[in-house]
Amino acid sequence: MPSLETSFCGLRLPTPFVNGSGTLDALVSGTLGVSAFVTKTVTLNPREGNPPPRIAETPAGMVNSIGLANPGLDRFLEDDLPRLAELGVPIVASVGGWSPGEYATAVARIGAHPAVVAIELNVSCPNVESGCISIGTDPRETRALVERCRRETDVPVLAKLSPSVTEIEAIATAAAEGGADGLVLINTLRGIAIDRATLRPLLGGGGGGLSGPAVKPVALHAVFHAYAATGLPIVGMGGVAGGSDASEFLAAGATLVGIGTALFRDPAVVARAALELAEELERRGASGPEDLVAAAHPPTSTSSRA
Amino acid sequence: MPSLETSFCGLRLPTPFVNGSGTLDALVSGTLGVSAFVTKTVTLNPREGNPPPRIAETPAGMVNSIGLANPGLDRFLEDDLPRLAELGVPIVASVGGWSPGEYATAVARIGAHPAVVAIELNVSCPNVESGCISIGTDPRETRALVERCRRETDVPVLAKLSPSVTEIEAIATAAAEGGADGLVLINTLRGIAIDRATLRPLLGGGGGGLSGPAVKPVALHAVFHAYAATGLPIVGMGGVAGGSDASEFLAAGATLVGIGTALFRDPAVVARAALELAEELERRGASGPEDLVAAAHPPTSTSSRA
Amino acid sequence: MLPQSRSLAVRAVEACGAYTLLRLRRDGADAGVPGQFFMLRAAPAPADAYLSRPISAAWADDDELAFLLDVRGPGTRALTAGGAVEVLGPLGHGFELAPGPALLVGGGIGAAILPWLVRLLPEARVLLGFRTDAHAVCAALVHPDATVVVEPELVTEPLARLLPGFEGTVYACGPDAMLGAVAALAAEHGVACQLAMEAAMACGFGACHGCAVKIDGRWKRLCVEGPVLEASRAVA
Amino acid sequence: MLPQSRSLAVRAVEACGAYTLLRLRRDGADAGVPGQFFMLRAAPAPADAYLSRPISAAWADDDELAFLLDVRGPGTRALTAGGAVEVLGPLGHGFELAPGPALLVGGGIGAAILPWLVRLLPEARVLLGFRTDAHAVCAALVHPDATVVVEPELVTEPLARLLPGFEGTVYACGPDAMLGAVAALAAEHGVACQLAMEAAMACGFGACHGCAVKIDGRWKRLCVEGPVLEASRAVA
Ligand SMILES: Cc1cc2nc3c(=O)[nH]c(=O)nc-3n(C[C@H](O)[C@H](O)[C@H](O)COP(=O)(O)OP(=O)(O)OC[C@H]3O[C@@H](n4cnc5c(N)ncnc54)[C@H](O)[C@@H]3O)c2cc1C
Ligand SMILES: Cc1cc2nc3c(=O)[nH]c(=O)nc-3n(C[C@H](O)[C@H](O)[C@H](O)COP(=O)(O)OP(=O)(O)OC[C@H]3O[C@@H](n4cnc5c(N)ncnc54)[C@H](O)[C@@H]3O)c2cc1C
Ligand SMILES: Cc1cc2nc3c(=O)[nH]c(=O)nc-3n(C[C@H](O)[C@H](O)[C@H](O)COP(=O)(O)O)c2cc1C
Ligand SMILES: Cc1cc2nc3c(=O)[nH]c(=O)nc-3n(C[C@H](O)[C@H](O)[C@H](O)COP(=O)(O)O)c2cc1C
Ligand code: FES
Ligand code: FES
Repeated sequence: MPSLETSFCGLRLPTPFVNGSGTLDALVSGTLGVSAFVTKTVTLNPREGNPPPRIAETPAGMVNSIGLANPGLDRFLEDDLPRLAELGVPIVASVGGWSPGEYATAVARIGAHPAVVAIELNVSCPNVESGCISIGTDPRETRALVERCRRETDVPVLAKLSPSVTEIEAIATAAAEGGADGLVLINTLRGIAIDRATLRPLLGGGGGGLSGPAVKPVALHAVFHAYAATGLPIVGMGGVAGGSDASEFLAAGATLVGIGTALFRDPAVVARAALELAEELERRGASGPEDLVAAAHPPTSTSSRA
Repeated sequence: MPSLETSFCGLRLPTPFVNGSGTLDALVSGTLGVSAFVTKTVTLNPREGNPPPRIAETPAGMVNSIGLANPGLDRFLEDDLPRLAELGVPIVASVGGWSPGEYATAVARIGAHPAVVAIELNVSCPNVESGCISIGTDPRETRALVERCRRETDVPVLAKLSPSVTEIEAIATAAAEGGADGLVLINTLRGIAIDRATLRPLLGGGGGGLSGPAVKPVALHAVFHAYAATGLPIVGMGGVAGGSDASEFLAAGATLVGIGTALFRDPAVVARAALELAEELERRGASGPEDLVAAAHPPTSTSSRA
Repeated sequence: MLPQSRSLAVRAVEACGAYTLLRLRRDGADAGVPGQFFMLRAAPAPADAYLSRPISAAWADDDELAFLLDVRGPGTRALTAGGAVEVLGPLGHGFELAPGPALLVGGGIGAAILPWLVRLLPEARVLLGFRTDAHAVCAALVHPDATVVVEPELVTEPLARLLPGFEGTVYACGPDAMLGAVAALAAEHGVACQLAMEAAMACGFGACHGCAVKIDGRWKRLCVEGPVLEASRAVA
Repeated sequence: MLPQSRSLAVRAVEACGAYTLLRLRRDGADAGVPGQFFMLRAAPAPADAYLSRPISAAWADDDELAFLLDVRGPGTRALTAGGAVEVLGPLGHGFELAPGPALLVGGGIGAAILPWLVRLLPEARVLLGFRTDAHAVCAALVHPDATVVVEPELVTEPLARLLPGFEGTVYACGPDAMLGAVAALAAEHGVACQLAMEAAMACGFGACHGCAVKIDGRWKRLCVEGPVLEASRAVA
């Protein structure tokens, strides 16, 4: 069977599969087979998150309004990160904030930890009133934020983008201009659920974010166009639930593939998807996942990749 | 059982259920129970549409790349409209174009026909390279287009909006400022499908639009916020497949409810949804669908509605 | 105008070589004519197939409606699970039976459409081509005396031998490439030819414009114009 | 750290008054302890329920794992269709059996968790409250001598009569309002109390942060901290 080894931003990983930020707590369940563990988004101050209900099932997916529940930067660095470092997989830390200064502080302090191999800037969380999401909908703010954070650390800096924008190309390009080493997309789509009994908004946080297989066509669209616009290495996600989803994301331009919601219903999904991808590579006579990257793009548009 | 009669922009309709533009050909299959028939988008010149494949199934939905196949304005007026007028339901004509002038011509000529009770401006089709969709992503262009078309006819003018924008409120507000009598949302989400065999884009048109139950949370979000921003009467759609979906859209702020993709798999869906809605109204002791409109909004934010 | 959708019970699901025979209790349902099709969907609905699937009836008895399936993906797989089947149809235009001799040509799962046609044209010559012997097993359902070829031999080879001097109608169903070759041969010999074509379909009744095929030189809806077409309309 | 998901065959699906008893072939699966829970999902997956559902085991025998279901929506409905069931668990923290007398209190489908606990605490007094007689039918599964009340009487009424002078532990499961009342009564009488709580859950293993409940005065994950909690932690 072909190896699934993959290079991404200078890292060598045994498979292209990672988790989506906020969809796996490796300290509770173990790493479930991901090749690098992506933390839930960490903010400067601790956050309890939004009041329940926080989740609602939707056709082939779910909407969530967690509200970035996290222990805050200090406790993350003191308690969580040292324990995560012992799990034996590289750590990608996701950070969020309400001002460029908050991001920069988190990037500098987390990026200094030896277990952290990359930092993901979450500029796309739909479940907090301001901050993250508003930055990620504005090319100028996105560029400035990435620029500032890029200076704070030596590890690769990735920008995690929202699909709920008019032109993903513009935001992706801005992140690239700001010096992003890679992109992560997609975060959840803005969506809501209505309580059928009361006819009021169902989620405690009001709005929410849609994820799961339902969003896959939107995610592939975003990856395809962000890749075409920037040529940056991409962590593609949004509805991945098996090996053939993964090859579609690779073909659209992703180098790594993230799994989120599908983990909730099947914690064995990462291992299964890896096996299925390996089998598919073998069928295709491919030597590794990288053979599939950007296969859906016309040969001429393939930009140089790191 | 309570009556489902509903007022919308001065029309009285027997039920709130209409079809989505481009998802029913009443001349082939009959009206399948809709209270008003919405035509496929008509453009100035005839269009064959995009090369196949034009559709791909996705989790709880589909992506399509039809490319506005239609007979063009002249043949629509000569052949289709007279036959549609004989079906005994009011006609809502959807029009699209590549310039405000093209829209204006179509609005003037179609709006003059006595069977046409409203005109829908499709500024949100993802399956043509320019025109429609680019107008509907820019508040200024949207306002100007609606203003111009509003002057061309006496029948209500509705703006059909895309959810694939950063801020639906801004586009909805622009349409309202331009004089739109109502809004229709959502059109399909931008999405693509990858051919698992060739790893190339599957649809003949390249990109596509996602519809079906998968998009319901995004559609409810768009309706909710467009209503909060404008208070205009809304035709809500996106994933409706039954009576309880309909009440969710009413609660989010819609007055009429459109059904598209669900018709493809079940042509009896409109009749069933109407029955289910009537039963639900009875359970709630409601006197009609209008009792549910905007139920999800805080009482204070309810703007005046036409 | 549109037939009502019906939920029909399953009488049997039987392997037929590489294909699967799905036999439904007809229960008075309208069966139409050979070449028309039905939109089928398993009930309860499977999680991995949202839309119905267009399938032609293999035959209709008084009490049975039978379909021969090439199980390729989630929609056809769910149809063979043994639950009830939602059936919408008959839809589209079937074969128009012409007087005179008939030559029936089937390629692969295209043979599925022929058993019923054979009952109406018992004198017809039948030529069938398959990819493998396992696929060819279904030939027995079509006609005991069918000429059956298996790749690398193509069904157009026996057809080419029969056409010279043939005065009648060719009725063909199979993959696009085969239909193109059949139509070319028929045209070459001045023989009338009807093709039962395929396209991806979301609705089957003209609503989605998804089933575009070049007909009369333009993209048109196969479910409205076909699926059976005069060969001259399909190959411009 | 996480147990492996297993596909278990269905032995029987039986009506039990207004509830449904789902009996799976245990097949060596780890059953955990009473109060722990499992994420269950029908196989093949239904079209209208994407996520698994958290359900506590009603009991575990050598060869059986049983669940008592209140069929409310598509997820539980699909579990009763008779196909296989994907089972992930045991998850979370169950009851901690304390020495001394035990009082078991169940409200509605909260009774589902008690049959197994009764086996480990055969001397326990059992109080059950239900909405209707049809719901109360399941009391027989819990304990032959259970005190059963039906609305308008509430289960807290017999509980209030028993608590004065009771020196032992109350184990309770039921709707939030009932648990709040039970906890208040227990606190009033200085009696130890464990509550098995519910919340909407997407994963059941700490991944989604969806199951937030006020614990120790803050929103915490019920699947990680509970679902069984010391009453003092749950009501701040
Ligand atoms: C009028 C008509 C009559 C027909 N009659 C019959 C009949 O009698 N018997 C019969 O068996 N068939 C018949 N067909 C064909 C049948 O409709 C299709 O084979 C069927 O819809 C396939 O459904 P499925 O669920 O098996 O596979 P699908 O999932 O729909 O996939 C079909 C094929 O496309 C591929 N595919 C799907 N998605 C992708 C993707 N993203 N990338 C790459 N490939 C993809 C699959 O791998 C598979 O090979 C007929 C079609 C028409 C139009
Ligand atoms: C630890 C734990 C143990 C449990 N043990 C058991 C047990 O032993 N037995 C048992 O029966 N249950 C148990 N439950 C509860 C069970 O998990 C839920 O009842 C179940 O998930 C419901 O799934 P469903 O598919 O039936 O309904 P769902 O579709 O999930 O709906 C549940 C309820 O919410 C309503 N609902 C869903 N969506 C909406 C909406 N948009 N608007 C308004 N209302 C909505 C439905 O109408 C229904 O009443 C337990 C829960 C937990 C957390
Ligand atoms: C419950 C939940 C919590 C999430 N939390 C975060 C988060 O903290 N930070 C972040 O960047 N993305 C977060 N996401 C988004 C996921 O990482 C992922 O981008 C998205 O869910 C799409 O992938 P999927 O369809 O595989 O879930 C969250 C998603 C879910 C469902
Ligand atoms: C095959 C197809 C064709 C469509 N054609 C049009 C169109 O011509 N004009 C338009 O405004 N919307 C068009 N739409 C969008 C629908 O009217 C509707 O807005 C969308 O599909 C969401 O509703 P649904 O989820 O119920 O399908 C089309 C949708 C589909 C699926
Ligand atoms: S299948 Fe929908 S128009 Fe033909
Ligand atoms: S259910 Fe997902 S964290 Fe508890």
